[in-house]
Amino acid sequence: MSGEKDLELAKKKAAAAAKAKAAALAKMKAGKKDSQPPSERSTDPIEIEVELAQQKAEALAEAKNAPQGFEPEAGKEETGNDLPLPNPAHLELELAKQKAAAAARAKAEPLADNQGGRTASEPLLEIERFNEFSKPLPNQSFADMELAKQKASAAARAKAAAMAQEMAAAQTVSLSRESQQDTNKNPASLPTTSAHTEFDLEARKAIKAKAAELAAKSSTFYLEDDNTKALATEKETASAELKSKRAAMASSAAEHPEQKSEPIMSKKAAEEFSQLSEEDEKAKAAALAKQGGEAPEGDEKAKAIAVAKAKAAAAAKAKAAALAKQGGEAPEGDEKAKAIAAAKAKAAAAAKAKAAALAKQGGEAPEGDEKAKAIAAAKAKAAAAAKAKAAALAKQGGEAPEGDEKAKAIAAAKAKAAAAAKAKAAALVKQDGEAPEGDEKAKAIAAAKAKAAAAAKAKAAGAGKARPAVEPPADSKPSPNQKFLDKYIKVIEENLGTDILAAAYINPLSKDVPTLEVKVSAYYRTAEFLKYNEQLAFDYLSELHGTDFGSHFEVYVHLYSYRNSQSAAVKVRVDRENPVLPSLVPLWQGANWPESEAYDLLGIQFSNHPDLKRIMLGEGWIGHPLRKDYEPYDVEV
Amino acid sequence: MIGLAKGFSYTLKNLTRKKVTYDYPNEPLPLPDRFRGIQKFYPEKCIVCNQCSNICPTDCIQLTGKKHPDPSKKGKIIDTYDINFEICILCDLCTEVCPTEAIIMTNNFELAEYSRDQLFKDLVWLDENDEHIRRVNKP
Amino acid sequence: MVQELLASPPGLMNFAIFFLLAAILLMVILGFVTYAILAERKVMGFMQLRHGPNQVGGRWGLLQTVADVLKLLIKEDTIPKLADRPLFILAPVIAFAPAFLVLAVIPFTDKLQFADIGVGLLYYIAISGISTVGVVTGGWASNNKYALLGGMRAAAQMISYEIPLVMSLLGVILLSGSLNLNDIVSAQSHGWFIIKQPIAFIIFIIASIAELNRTPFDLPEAESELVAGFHVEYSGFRWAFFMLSEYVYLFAMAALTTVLFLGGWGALPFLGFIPGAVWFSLKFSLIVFILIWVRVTLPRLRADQLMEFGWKVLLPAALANIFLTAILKELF
Amino acid sequence: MIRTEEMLLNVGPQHPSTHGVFRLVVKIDGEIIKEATPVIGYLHRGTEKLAEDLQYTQIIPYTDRMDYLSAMTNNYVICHAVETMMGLEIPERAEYLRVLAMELGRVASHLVWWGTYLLDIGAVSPFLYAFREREMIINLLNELSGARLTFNYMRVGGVKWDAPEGWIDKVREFVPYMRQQLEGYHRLVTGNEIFMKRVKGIGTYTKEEAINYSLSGANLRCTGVNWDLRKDEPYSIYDRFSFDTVVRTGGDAWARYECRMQEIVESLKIIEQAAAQFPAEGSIMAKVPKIIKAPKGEAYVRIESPRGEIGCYIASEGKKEPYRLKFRRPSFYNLQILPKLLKGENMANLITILGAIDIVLGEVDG
Repeated sequence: MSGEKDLELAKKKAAAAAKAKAAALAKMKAGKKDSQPPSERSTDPIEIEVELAQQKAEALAEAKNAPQGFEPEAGKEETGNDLPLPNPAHLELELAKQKAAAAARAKAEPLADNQGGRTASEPLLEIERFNEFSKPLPNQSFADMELAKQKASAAARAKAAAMAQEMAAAQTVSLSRESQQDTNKNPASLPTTSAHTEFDLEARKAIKAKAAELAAKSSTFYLEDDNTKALATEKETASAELKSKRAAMASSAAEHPEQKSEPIMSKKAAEEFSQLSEEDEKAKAAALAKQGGEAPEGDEKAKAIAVAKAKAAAAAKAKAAALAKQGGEAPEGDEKAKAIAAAKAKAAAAAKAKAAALAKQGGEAPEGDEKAKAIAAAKAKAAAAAKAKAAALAKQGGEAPEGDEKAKAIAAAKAKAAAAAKAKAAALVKQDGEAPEGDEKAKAIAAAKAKAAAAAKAKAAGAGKARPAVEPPADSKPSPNQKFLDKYIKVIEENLGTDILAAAYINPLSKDVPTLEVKVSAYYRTAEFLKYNEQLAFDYLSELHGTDFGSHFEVYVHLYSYRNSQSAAVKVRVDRENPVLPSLVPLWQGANWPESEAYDLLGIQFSNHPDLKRIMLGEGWIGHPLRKDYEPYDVEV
Repeated sequence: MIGLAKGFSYTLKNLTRKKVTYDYPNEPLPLPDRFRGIQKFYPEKCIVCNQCSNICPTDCIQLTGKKHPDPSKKGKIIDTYDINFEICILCDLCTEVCPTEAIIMTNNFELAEYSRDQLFKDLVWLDENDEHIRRVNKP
Repeated sequence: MVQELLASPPGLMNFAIFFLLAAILLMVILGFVTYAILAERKVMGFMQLRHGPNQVGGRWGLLQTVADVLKLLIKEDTIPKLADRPLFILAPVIAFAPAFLVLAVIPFTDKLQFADIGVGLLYYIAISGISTVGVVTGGWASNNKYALLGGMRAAAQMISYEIPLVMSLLGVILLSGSLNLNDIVSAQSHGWFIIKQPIAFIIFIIASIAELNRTPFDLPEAESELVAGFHVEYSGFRWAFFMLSEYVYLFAMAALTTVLFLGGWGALPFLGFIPGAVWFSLKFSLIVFILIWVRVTLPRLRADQLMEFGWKVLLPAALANIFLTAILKELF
Repeated sequence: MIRTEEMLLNVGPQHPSTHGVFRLVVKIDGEIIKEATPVIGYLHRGTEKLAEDLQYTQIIPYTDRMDYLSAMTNNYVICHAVETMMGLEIPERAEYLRVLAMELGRVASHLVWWGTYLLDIGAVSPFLYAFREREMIINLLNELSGARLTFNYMRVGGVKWDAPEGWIDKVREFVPYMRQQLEGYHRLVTGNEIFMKRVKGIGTYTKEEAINYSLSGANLRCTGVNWDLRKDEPYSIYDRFSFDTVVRTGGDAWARYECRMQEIVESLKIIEQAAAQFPAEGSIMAKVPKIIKAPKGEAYVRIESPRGEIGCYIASEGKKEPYRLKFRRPSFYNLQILPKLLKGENMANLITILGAIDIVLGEVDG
């Protein structure tokens, strides 16, 4: 086909895309406007919603009027969407208006009682966000629209189950880039650009959700005795799961192409679905292994737990993929879309059932361990919250079509949430030895588990970043600074006692700087000692900053002594829930602003700091951005 | 007072020295070949590998490809390619990673527009922006 | 011709002529001011290795200042809500009027002089003091902390430099024996006072730069410290008034320096054939160039250093100069 | 006794001589400053948060925008950090190109400081002379890297572009020309009595205070501390060049002025030697994988930037994005001593002291 045709086509698409983008932006703005506290919006939220919907509907109707074939009418300035769309225009208009009204009602009702202010764990707000993203794509026929909606929520739930297991944040970044490409590869269609931006939004949400998930998961691994930690993590996991579910719903909704007649599309969607979940699984295993590495030094049980979790997640995912594939081959027929939808729902439900079964076996194994029960309880509560949300969603999506299809979906959602929770609890409690007896699928799960376990062990063996091995890796020649390090250790041990240093080693990566890892309790005394002792005389504070290592914060202080021109790094690990550290300002004035910055960006409290305030961000800023589970205040378009 | 006197003599001497300013709007600025200006895009060279949109630090490149129209050839051709010059920082990473040099930089930097929407440059505009093309594109 | 007019009976006609003459002088002065600003920007530019305005009105940017003045006319001159409105509106007038009043007395050439009054110099010194009141009112009325600081600095500086200004002139008055500017010019026919009174000349030049708020002493409107000093809240034509008053004052000060120290329209000994007006404008331009040159080169003094310099260096020097002149006058 | 009232004055964030969006809330009684509290964060762009999702090559354009007056040193500090972690060997020619680019950037940065410092003190024309020389340096760097300010020139393992032919000769010619111009600067400003009165004895602090407040660069060396990272912790190939650390003992704005003017002379020495020893050929990039992955672990490196000691801390998990990236920004640390210096000063000195510390807000806010 000649170049011009393509270009001309491209130009038309670009114009259409721009118009759709404008419509999507308007919808987005309406969406954003609704989430603002009601006081700011003068008119009633429903009116805005409906009026916007009308605008969108008219834009679409106008686009629909373009004739079916590729040759748009001469002279018709507004080049409509040249893709063959079988449905009459006015029906579309009707549907769009109706749907918008429904969505508005759904949005208005939760908004009414949620008086603005962004609280991450507020379930109603979540629903409102969910509605906004789950609105099926505008240009489908009536039946297809319902189906798409129902299909979207079901598939999302299945995917959510897979994603509910923790996901390494980094993996998801590459995942979102690749999934962005997948969308790029989809054949261009009218709503793609708007879906595309929506997908971008969802991809970013997915990353954040998964990051939150990561933080929550790793904190639950930190087997502390006190229950307060469990409760706190339970709250976190609940919000994390909600977020991840919301992200999953949106991404799968965007990922499902609008109603396309050719069967290849449905198979492709299925493949994408499984490919996506495979990636989730890979990401999850890697994260798990990293988690394993991060657990307190050398704790055998922690490694086991990491492994068990990988097993459970792998199982659920594998199941979903297999079933999705079967669903895909369902014989083509005129109601292909319905078949695909059914297949998807079935696959999701089956996957959930499987996970539930697996979890049930795990759960039954009674374990007397007090801690395990506490964690299980926490997990159950989180699952319950997730279940309630899922049920609400299902109810939302399901008003129009009656029949058992809907009921099954809701049941499936409930089961899924429960399964996820139980699976996690089981993994926490049980050693990985007990492979579930019975059918061939179980053996597959065991194999996957073994592979994950191996990876986890390998990862743990390597010098974990957060938990450095006690002795420096035995490289060929002892590093030149070894004698300085020994001197520091000797002098500190003599004067301050032996249980001060958690670890002391030469950091080969950073020009062999002697690094001392100090316990929180002895942090100030050691710093004071380093400064005023004549042998050490570290009078210059070069750098001080905090980092969020998932399970804990860490403050890194780089000191330098002008007298014996030697530098040393001091690191201290502070607990994540209430990070409080004595301030070093009385010793070095230079620590004043860096500590304020650490407080501002990470939320580390420095006691007796002259004036600890937010130095970088405005006073009214909510949250601490450099924390890994930070939810950006304004959703980036 | 001697210091002041020296200062006065310096400024007086400069009164007659040759001026160093460019007469910019009338004559174009002398720019080296490597100068990073606005990109030029060759739609026919692009293989829709998405390298540029992945490497872009500010995610300002949006591109969509489609299947090659005639079944004989495989691979994809570019469909829409827009760069959002509101946030493009002209860092030249996209031209660095492009395998087929489908996107290269020109030397013109004048990009003032009257409205922000015009800063979304699409495939056609980027194709027509072909003066002062950089001769050497890869190090 | 002005004398008969003054003697003739008062009448509408009389008034119209005076009004017309004054209007013509104002136009001439405004003409000078626009090209003084352009000259300053061009000379500063050339000293800083750049061209200065060369876009508006041909290669030399001749219409640049005219364009600026028109822009300022069209610009909206805002009055801050909490400003002291009457004072805010009055301040530029008080600052501009004395600068213009002072010109009536200066003898441009032997024939061209508006008012030949016996106490010309005293009149000049007295009227020029009023503009300080305008500056301070402007600083106070705009209800802005920077403007207030600028106004206070202006008050301190202008008043404390008025005294060395006047003291340095006593030497000249001693030598010429009269306050009338024409007499002073004629007294210089055989030896300019710059030669007889070098110290007085230097003190006068320094004090006049301080009076004009120009660079080494431009504290009241120090851009880097007080953003724009007393005229920070002014915009549009009111701001233009302050600028005009500064340059008209520059015109007046340069003219006075020419009259007092460089022999007014007196020619150099052997070049009598060149008319007085040319001589006057040449000397006048030389003084203006020196003032611009000083602005290009020197940094700014600090407020306390300024005071110290004014009271502890200039004033004693001026007094010593008077004393010295008195002794010399006695001996010769 | 007349009753005076103290006034709260906002110097900035939009102010002609705060070198960027820096705000100082000053409590003044007449012109005497009772107390000054700096407010920063107006230009905070969250580079460290962004870096969590960016690969190493994508972070380099962001470092250009931190200390935008000498972007080359910023590029170098992050590349040096990753190279130290990976233990990379950088080819000779790349090292020479890096040193030349950094030192030219240092001279350009000091020229901007000199011009704006004099502008703050009231002299109008030094700014123009300084920018005439800086324009020549910027053109040299433009030919080398393709941009005037945001170079994005260095990559982990080497540099992106090789020097165009004839470039090294232009650099060789530039050095004597610059030395000659420097004499003109000293004639115009350094001897000027008004300038010396404005600058001598202002904003003085002792060696112990400087060390205690973690000052670095000329602000530290002006109190007599002989500490220059290029000499005392040599990185890259700085140990091959003979130049000396500029140290003064006054500790006031004048000493800082002298330090920086002398540093320009030292940098010119380095440029001259580097241009002389410039290897005729050789590769400009070490063998580096396509996607750079810093090994698992953490590293903190620090180098000498025109404003002081710039450091870069990377904690990596072996992925292509850093887990945590933190820049030790010298202007951020140097500003901490300002409130202490300003007590009892007057408005004019406030501007002089602030100018002498030489801050760039892109770097303060990070």
